[in-house]
Amino acid sequence: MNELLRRILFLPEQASDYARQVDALHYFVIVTTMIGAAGVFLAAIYFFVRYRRRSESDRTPHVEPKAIHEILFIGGPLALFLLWFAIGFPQYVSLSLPPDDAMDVYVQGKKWMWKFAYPGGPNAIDRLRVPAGRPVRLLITSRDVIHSFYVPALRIKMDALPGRYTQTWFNASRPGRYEIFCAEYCGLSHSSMLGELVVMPAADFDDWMAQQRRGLASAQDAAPVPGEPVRPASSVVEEGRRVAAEQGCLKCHSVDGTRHIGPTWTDLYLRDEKLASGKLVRADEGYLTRSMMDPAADIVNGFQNVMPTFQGKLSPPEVAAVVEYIKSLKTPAAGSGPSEGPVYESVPRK
Amino acid sequence: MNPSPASELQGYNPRNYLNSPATGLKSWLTTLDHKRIGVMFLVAVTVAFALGGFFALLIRLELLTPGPTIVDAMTYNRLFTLHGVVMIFLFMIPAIPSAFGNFLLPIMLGAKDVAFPRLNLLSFYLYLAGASVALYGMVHGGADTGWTFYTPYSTTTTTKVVPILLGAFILGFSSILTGLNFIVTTHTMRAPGMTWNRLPLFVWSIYATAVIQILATPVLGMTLLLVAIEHAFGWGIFDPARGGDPVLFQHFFWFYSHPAVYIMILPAMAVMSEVVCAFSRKNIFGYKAVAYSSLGIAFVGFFTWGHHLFTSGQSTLTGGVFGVLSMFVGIFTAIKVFNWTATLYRGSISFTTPFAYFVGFLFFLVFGGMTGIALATMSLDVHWHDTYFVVAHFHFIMVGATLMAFLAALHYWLPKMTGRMYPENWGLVAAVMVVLGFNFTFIPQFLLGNEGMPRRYFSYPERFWALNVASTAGASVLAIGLVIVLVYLLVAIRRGAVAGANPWGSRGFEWDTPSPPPPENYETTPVYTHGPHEYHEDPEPPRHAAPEPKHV
Amino acid sequence: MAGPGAVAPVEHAHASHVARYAIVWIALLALTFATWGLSRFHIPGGWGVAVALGIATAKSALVALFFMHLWDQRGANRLVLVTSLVFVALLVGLTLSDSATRFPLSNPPGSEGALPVGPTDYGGPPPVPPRDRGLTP
Amino acid sequence: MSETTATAAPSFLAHHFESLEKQTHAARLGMWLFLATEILLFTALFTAYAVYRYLFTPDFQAASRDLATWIGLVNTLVLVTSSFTVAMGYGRAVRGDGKGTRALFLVSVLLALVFLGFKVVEYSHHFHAGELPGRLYVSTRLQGPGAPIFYALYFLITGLHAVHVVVGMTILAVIGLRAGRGAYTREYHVPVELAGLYWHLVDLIWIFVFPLVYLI
Repeated sequence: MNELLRRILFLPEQASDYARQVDALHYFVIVTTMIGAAGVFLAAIYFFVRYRRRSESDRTPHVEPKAIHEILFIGGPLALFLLWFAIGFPQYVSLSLPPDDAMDVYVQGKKWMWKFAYPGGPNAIDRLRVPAGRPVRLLITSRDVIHSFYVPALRIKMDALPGRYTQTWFNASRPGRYEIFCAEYCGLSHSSMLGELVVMPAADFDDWMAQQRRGLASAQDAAPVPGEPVRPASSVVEEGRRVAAEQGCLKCHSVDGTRHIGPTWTDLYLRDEKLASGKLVRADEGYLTRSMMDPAADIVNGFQNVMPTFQGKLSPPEVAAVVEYIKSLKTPAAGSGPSEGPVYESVPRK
Repeated sequence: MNPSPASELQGYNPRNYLNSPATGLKSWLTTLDHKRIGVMFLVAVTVAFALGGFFALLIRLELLTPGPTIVDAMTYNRLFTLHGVVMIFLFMIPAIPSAFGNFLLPIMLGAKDVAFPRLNLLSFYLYLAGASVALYGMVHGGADTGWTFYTPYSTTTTTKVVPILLGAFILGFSSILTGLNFIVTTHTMRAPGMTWNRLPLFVWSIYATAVIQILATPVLGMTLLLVAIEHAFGWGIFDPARGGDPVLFQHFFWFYSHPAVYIMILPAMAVMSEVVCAFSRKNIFGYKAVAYSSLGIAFVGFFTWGHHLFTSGQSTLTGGVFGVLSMFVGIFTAIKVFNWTATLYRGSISFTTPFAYFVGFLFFLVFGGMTGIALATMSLDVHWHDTYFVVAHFHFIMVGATLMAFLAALHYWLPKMTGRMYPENWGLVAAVMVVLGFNFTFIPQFLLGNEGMPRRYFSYPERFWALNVASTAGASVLAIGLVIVLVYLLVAIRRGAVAGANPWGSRGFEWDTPSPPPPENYETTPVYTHGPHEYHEDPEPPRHAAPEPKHV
Repeated sequence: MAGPGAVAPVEHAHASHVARYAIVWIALLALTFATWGLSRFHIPGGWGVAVALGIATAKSALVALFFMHLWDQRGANRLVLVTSLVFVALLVGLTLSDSATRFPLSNPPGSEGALPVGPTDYGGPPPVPPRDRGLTP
Repeated sequence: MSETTATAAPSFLAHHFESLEKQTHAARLGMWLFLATEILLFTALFTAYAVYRYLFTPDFQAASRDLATWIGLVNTLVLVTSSFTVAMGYGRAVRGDGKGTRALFLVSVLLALVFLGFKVVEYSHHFHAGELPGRLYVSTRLQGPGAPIFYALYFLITGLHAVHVVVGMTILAVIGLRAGRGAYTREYHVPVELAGLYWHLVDLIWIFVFPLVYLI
């Protein structure tokens, strides 16, 4: 029954007990709505036919309601609606009361990516790994504008407010991969601000976590927590790559030459860029540094002014490292034509 | 003028507001006649509707495929913002009150004009000014914030958000002046015998709308101004980096914008209360229930704004208060739906175009209303919030219910406003297309929302594709239906058959005056002895027994 | 109505109005000094605010009732003012109640019960992992 | 009754009203509705003030103590007095004494100018001290995050109020001068009443601004 109704209503799979409870309320609401609406419409259709106009001179009686009619009109729906509320409210309250033994994960939304940080441990971009069968509390915040963390399969959603925290929690019941959406409009790539929730068997998760804690954090989607002692990077270029990944630069600037929200970094160094103002500028160290500090100053033609400033967010050595990293991204047969206009990322097609 | 009302009931009134006291553009632009102002509003909102509809079609075309289809993401973001701003501020809010309300309210009260004709004209020019400022913003880049202008996005975006905010601010004043005028008119301009319990239900609903316009719009005006100040000067009221609270903006915004939903739907209910009586030739079932439920909606509608903030970190306690209060606002709509349906009982139902729109309206209002209550059911809202389910829900109410009412009003009162009839067959064909096309557009969106597709998405995962195609297909049927309506109405205004004073046999009070009405509405001040839509007795002899008014 | 007999009551009403205006004015001045004086005592808790707003309400009631003649005019005008005040209370009350009862970390840093002011980059974990905060402030 | 008024003052009666009495009633009700919108316009600011004062109580108290309370006090007395003179002026108009109305209204306008003068003193002090809203705040006296917000709200509330004072005194001046020229009569003096209502509202709002901004 659950499965049938879920499919009829196009609901996504249910990844937690909470999702199943919400869906039960959903079915109840839909079924009662349909019954109520059918009652009204059948009565209306019967009246259409029975009391259709038969001649232009039809006479109609004066009909006044009795008090009981109006009381029924008010009482019936009110009772039903309050019943909906009475079921829905406790579910909503339970969402705001995470169990004491829940594992904390810090979630940070940022144009246009999700960053997940485990206390004292590793962090990851766009991929949230959690253990199955254990409660997880999310402390959600944002770096820039309001985002909203939404996992349809869990039926949970919570806004990410800049500069402050909101919380929600879930207990995913079985391993699997689920979509994470940003549900609050946040600008240009709002619809590409996607993430993935990976629910792992608890034992696998513990292994993964132990691995991360051991410092093998150079896994592809992970970067260390800021504020921790900086690990010696293998080289300045490697340090630049790490900073770029951590700061989300690579979210908009590709390193394989594909066109994206910002100009690609491949062969960017010493390329002649045509600016929106029509001027040509050579992408030397000065230009690259300036673009990080004051992105709005020199917009490359065909791109939008969407890059945040990194003034105060990057230390001078980090800036230098990123520049070195960009310089390293040179293909052997480097052309020097201006970069192409942007193509906005569509959702990856699996 | 011809003293015998019987002969006026035939044919076209030669001395009417369209040609007296003068014709020509200047006489229209400087008119103080509420009917002319109403007609000018009607033209303006129809143009706005066409513009908003054009944006809507572009949006649907873009969503035909995942990824970029016809525009890029930036253009798409601007399109849905402009669609929202134009449809809500330029069409939905003024559509029925400022156009039909202006035309009909004084006639239904037996008055010569609204209380403050100059303010009424000012309201129209403020509308034009606001629209111009907003259009300036649109032409010069537009805004990409969504019509909700959520901070801090709206205060940091580089697009031209300030002119659009100021445009909406000015439009707010237009709305306030109209509301103010209607309240004063209803209080002070009623003809002899027009007691509160004899007011046509149209007047009751428009009155309730005006109450909301007066009380809610100033808060929106201030809020938009604060956002504009924040965007231009960085004063930090809503800026989280300076200790400001972006959620406070949402409180302010929805304090207006939730009641604003009722500014949009109450006038639709106003129209439908008239249409259902006129086309079933029945008195309304439960006059007082329907009349007072309008005031109930206006009042309780102010207590529910927090249900837009269930996922924004609002406290559980406040959320619960808003959640339970939201359940009550649905009751008033339910009362109306039941009473309208019961009105059909033992009536004499004529299935003409306005009634066809009533049927569509009833369907959309029931499902739009019930899904609204479902959305206010807190845990369900957490899943549905900001998904296509919400989009489908409010389009069911706004387009479904309000647009149906707008079209019903156009058809029902066209003979009164122009003295001419529209072609009934075309009317029914278009009505069927509009209703079906609308369903095909938005029922898939309910399912998309269930499936989890967030709103304002430029691009989407492929599993949402099929439903999006269905929605776009439906939108095209809807658009064709609307174009048909526009074409035959334009033809009918010029060439339609002469309608006569009361082609429907309606006993609404506005049908007592000739079509089109004379500039002063009635030759003599009418005197009322009973309420509107009393069909159980034979039509009385003319009941304009009052002496000649003291001043002419 | 316009006869000579009608003048006297009008004159009389006017004289009493002047007296009434003067009394209200003196009361307003007195209340202004009162609220200023009381504010110098720094009444603890929320009571200082309550007293100040109470006096302000009394003053505005005087202005509305006598200077604005609501005392004499019944009906719709009074209803308009009262209705608008109901909605003032509604907006202030419910908005404030949300700020007062929401998850404390959802309030701006540096404010009551929320995080202390820190760097604007909240990438790392917050200083105090708030655990025991739920429904109540 | 209506017969008399209609013949006594036909030029005051618009064509679509039945009697002068109804017209007066309509004008008054319209004005009250307008005042209601004004109240709600300020309510948004007062709500923001309430919320931020709750959130940043110590900052707001400190910033409030920094203001020159005596200016607030004097301004309150000035505005209350001007309201009194306006009420008196209306009382003159009821008796058909247009010259008296003019004199009293002009006194009110002068008091309004005094009010604005003090505001200028106050504002220029804030400008020099760098106590300005939001990102313009450069004062070093108060460091908390609440201070710039306090000044943003301070300037918004008192600034919007000052705009109302300017509008109100313009209206008073125009109506007062018209009254002096005998434009109104004992039967028809609704514009005087409406101008007075507007001014009393300006006063009424200040009555709340004073304790909120200066005292608590």
